[in-house]
Amino acid sequence: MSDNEASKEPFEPKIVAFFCNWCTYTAADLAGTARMVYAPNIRVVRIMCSGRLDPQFVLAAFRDGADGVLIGGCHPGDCHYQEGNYYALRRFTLLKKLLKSMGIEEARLRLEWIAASEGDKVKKVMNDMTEAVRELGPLRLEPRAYDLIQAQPAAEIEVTTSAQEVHHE
Amino acid sequence: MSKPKVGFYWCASCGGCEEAVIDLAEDILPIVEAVDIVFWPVAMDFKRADVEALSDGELAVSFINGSVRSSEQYEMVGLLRAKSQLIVAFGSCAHLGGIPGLANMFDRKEMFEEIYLRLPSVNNDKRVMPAEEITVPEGKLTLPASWDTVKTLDQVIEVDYYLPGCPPPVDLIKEAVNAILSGELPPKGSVLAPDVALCEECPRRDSKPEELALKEFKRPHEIEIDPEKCLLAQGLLCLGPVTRKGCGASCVSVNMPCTGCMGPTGRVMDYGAKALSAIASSVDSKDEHEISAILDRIVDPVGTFYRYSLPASLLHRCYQQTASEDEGKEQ
Amino acid sequence: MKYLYYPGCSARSTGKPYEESMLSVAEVLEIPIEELEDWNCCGATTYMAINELKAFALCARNFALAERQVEAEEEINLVAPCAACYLGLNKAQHYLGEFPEIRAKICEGLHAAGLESTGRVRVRHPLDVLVNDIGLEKIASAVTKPLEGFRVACYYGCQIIRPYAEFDDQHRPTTMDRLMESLGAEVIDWPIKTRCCGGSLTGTVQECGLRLSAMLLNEAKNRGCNVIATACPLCQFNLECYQSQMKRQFGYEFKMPVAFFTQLIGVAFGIPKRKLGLQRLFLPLPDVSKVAVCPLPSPSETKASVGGSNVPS
Amino acid sequence: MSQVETGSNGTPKVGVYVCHCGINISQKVEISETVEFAKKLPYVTVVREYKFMCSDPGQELIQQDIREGLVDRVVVASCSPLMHEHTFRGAMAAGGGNPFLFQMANIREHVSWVTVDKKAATKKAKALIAAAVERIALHQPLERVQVPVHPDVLVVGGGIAGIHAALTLADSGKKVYLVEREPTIGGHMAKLDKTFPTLDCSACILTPKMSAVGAHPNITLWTYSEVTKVDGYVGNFKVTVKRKPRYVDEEKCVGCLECIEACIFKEGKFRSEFDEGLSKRKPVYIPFPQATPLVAVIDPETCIEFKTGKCKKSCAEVCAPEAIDFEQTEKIKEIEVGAIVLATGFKTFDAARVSRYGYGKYPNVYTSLEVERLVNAAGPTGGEVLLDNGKKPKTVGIVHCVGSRDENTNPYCSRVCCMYSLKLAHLLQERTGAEIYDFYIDMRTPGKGYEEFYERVSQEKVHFIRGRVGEITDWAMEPEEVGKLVMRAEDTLMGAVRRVPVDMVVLAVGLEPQDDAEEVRRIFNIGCSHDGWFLERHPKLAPVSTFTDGVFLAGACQGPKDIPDSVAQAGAAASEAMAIIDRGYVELEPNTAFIIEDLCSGCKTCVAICPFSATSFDEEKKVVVVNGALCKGCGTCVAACPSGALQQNLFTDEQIFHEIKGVVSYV
Repeated sequence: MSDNEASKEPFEPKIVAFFCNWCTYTAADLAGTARMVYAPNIRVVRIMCSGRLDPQFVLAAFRDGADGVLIGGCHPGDCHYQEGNYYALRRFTLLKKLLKSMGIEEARLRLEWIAASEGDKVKKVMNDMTEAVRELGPLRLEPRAYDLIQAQPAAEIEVTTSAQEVHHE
Repeated sequence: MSKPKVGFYWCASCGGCEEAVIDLAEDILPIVEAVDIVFWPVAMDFKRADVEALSDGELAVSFINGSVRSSEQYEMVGLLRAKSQLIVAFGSCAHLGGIPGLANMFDRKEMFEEIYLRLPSVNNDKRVMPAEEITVPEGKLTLPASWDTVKTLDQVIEVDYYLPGCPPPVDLIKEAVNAILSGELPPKGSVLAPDVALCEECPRRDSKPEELALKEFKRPHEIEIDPEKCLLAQGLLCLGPVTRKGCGASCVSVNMPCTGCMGPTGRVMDYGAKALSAIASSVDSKDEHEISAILDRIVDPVGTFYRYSLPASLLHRCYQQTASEDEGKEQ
Repeated sequence: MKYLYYPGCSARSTGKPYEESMLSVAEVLEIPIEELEDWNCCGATTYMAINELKAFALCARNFALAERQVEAEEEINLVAPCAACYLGLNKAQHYLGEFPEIRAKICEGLHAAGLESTGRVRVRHPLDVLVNDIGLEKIASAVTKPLEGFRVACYYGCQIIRPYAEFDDQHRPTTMDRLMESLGAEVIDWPIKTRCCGGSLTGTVQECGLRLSAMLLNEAKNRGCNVIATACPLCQFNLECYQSQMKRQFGYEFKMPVAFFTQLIGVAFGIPKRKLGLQRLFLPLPDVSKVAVCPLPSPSETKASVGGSNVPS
Repeated sequence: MSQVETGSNGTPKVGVYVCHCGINISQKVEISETVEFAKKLPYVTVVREYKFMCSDPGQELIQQDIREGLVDRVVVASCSPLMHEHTFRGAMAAGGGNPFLFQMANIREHVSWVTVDKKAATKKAKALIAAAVERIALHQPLERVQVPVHPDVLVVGGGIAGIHAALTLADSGKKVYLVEREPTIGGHMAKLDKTFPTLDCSACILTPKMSAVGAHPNITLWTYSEVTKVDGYVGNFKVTVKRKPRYVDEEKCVGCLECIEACIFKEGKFRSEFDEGLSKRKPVYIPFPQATPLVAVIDPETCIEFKTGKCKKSCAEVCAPEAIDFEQTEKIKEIEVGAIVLATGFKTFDAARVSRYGYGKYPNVYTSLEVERLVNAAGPTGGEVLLDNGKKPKTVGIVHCVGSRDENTNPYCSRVCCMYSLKLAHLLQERTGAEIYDFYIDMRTPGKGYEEFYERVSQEKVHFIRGRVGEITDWAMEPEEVGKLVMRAEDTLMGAVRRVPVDMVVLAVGLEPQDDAEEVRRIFNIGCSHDGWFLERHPKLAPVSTFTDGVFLAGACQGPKDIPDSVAQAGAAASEAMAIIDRGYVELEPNTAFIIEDLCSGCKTCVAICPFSATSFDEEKKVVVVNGALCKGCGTCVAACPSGALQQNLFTDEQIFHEIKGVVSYV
């Protein structure tokens, strides 16, 4: 359903952002107050600290249809809760390695330190990330070709490959 | 009054779960006494037609082990679902996808080529590949079709209960069977094991420090393991804190770190992500590059954190996005 | 680490002794340096003033050549002794880094010529390389004839530290001062060491250019200097070659030798004169063996002159 | 897990209220389309739109729906929760609902103000509303916890701001700890000669306040001491103070100065910190005669006894009360306070960083603070302004904005330099009769009586030149410049470059954050602005509060300030602190972590993570317990908990999973 729509309209990435309450969310508010226009593709989920970010949230966002995930926290040393952002960095680092092995492009997950006063950085990061994900295209988590067989009754499965024909390469 | 009828079946699995039933030893006798096993291909000569001949819901319970990855398995579990009142996903593979689930790092084509053409021990000059149908002078022969993606049992049929473990611990099996026989069952969808992580029953628990401050991850063969001390504290990647208890900490008791076969506890949605979060939280560094270097010691994050649960993970499988990009270019 | 040498046009003409002395000094200090192959004009000040983009393209071609020549290293040190080349190349590299639109345009041009500039090149001045990479300690240990009796005014000129203060204070640089001291020379306090020498005005509005040069020479002389060290071929030319003209115009007789700082290093190292191009200087270096060393005049005793009003126009 | 846990009220009833915010939202977001969308979301029973939801009638809409039983959970789609979450929670409570069954969708700051395309804005607004509705069904009623407050207050820094805050608090009956790093209180103000614009003597107005601090029964004064650690939270801070050894017993010393007289150094030999290095002190010294406390201090860095152990210790011999104690050691004090006032002040800009002004090179180039000491009758020269040749200056140049309003150093205006430059111009002219040249960029004199003072000084022998000084040099171009310092500047009113030869230069150095501001910030867990000044909670409406409840700012640690402003802010900080103490309790946000004990395996992963020690391992129960009063609600432990046994109120895993689902899967 939504796929059909998507194929008609140009691809607009959906990106979920997890912003910490004290720095990055405030910076996003500041960007708003200052009427800085940026790409409408990023939707913010507020958490109190980037340290609250459970890697499960990132995967859930991808599963639910996000094409990218952005994490925003206070600059190192500036965490409102002292060290939460370092925990975010550690988890992010390992999650990034995991996602790479899972075949998900690096640009789809991004961590940025944005201080409460950096409204301009919010704008820049929002625009940059939207462009980067747009370039990659949609994240396709749909079933593979041979998984579709599952949906059909066994009798209707059309099988044409024969042993002789599989001499590729 | 006739005894309740029971079925056993295996899908993509190693057979260890079947062994676990045998491991009940003499305790199997009262069970056999109490039930009527009407389908158990690994032990007795039953055919699919025997199951088809049963009426719907005639089986009190079917224990199915193994993950689902072929058309035959799909049809069989569908059939058993129709004939059974209860379905128990038996063991890690049926529960979470298990070791065979790691095949989700690839798709079917890659896997066939690896197995039938590239493996060093394979001698296949004619490059014969498995096919679903082949014509021979005598007529047509068919094989079940393999899927690209390995599924957990509950991704293809409705499952009533789960018995976790690779294989499920004997005590849990007994408790589960007794519960079924007595009808004292927890809510549908439950995992038939305690909902607490392994540390709780770990003999090394008291030696686990409050701060791990991991600077380096070690592998079991690299160090002389202290048999008393918490394995994480020794730098070994033990997944006990993330994994459901119920196995009696059998691996940890013999100096091997927990690899997570019992799966996550009830409130965890994605085992690997949670494990990753807990482990990364214990890394002792604030420097981006150092953190990366320390975590680089985990050479295979997917194999480490999703050893038994890749198909059950939120992402289910590996996605090679490059392939879809190519398609895009062709258009 | 290898250094690439970008001569620019003046090192092959009026600034020949700069090149000769720099390479000789590099040899003594065993600095691995090789010339950039097929280099082209840096665009100089004039081109930069007329069409910046084209001037950047000229510079960028040099960067691309450097990247082709030194593939192995992450950062390539391109040594540009001429102050104008140094500034021009530096400016180009800054603009290419800062403005993606400029970078894109230039890269497009380079691609057409099968070249690529990724920003690996760092433009360096020999003064920076000698003091900050090689170190004063090593230089001092190579001194065989300390520059005793040399009262040096270190002249930085306008281009090597402004606007890109890459290696020294923009307003009161000390790199050359420290270098000269390490050679055993006496360095005079000369507050106008970054003032304009007249630059190309000397060739266009000569009177104006000459006056600027004369101010520098006068203050140096008043403060007891007996040789000026420069780091720029045009400064050297302006300060040295017009002294007789200044005498005619303003009535001052300076007879002030003006040498490249690399020549003075060479002298302290005991390198033969011809290898330093000393024979090309119009005014010979002071023969310190014959000069009695007397105390320096203090600035308050010096006479002020060549100011605005009392210079005959 | 993803099931909605219904309370006793049964199925949730969600009300969605979409705000137009005048036209702030409605000009970009199609309100009617959004309302239709919201009606179809799960559990939504009421959807309303209104021009200003935050207004009284807007809030009344919510209250009425709650009272009538139409809704029990509320989503307001309007501005940022940082703006009005408090308002709407209040409205919920007033309507009889639980204030935490509330969620905001930020469709103004995050949507209408940052999006051009109406369609895109509407789509994004829908997504944010869906997210809020998805999570609100899982909200649980919560209560704020009240914690009693410790009645004492800590004031850090003993400059005029700290002194005034301490006295205000102490006079109101609060017990105050005043901690100062230097051997005496007084700060920068003690160094000044006169104060602008009234020209009253700085010492005359400051020293009575200093002695009042020393004598006040409610003030515990700890000089030569530093705060090293702060634990706890508003109302209940635990503070560790390091008292450095001064090698003189404070209780015994009577301030008779005999020890200083008797020191084996006959003359002062070491840089006097108080006199900005313009005079020398001995290893044993009292910074200045009015120091509070009037107690000597021995500097181990310069004392012969500490260097060699072979001094004859004549200081100890002459000390009748036997106050000198070479064995004294550092003492650690732990105190409990309910509120903290930070008044750690500023440092002056290092003039040597602007090399072209020749500070450190030319002896007659001074900083303004040095000149304060020179013109001070109690200063090193007894108020005589003399050059290094012993003569009085005939001409003096003053350079404004040294280290201020300059992108190479500090971009901000230091606010006090124009006024103190005018004051110094007046004083120098008065003391020496010299001609003054005052180089300014803009003359900034906004303050009571300030412009009048400017007017007054401009009638004196002071030449104002509008232009930034380019350089100061001893290069003489004209005969009259010989032997002088030449100031070159473009006179922007005249439109020409001028060279002004002078005998003496005063650099009006700006104000900078203290060198250890970053460290102090960390200890007190507050924020810094880009420039390094401590960050107030809100620049207009909460100018003395910080992001850490119970920690307040006074004086120039928050930004450059003159004395009247510092004192005013110190008073404000003191009364904010008093408000907390007098109320007697604090209410904590309920977004704290909690543990589901049955699920906890006791793996302790969370214990070391908490910087506030809120999580601890209960050895008896063998599970982790959370101290809700210590928890600040960051949720870092929750993300680390491998079993999902730790959760955070208002941010449970389920709530966030639902919010994610809502934000991406609808539109």
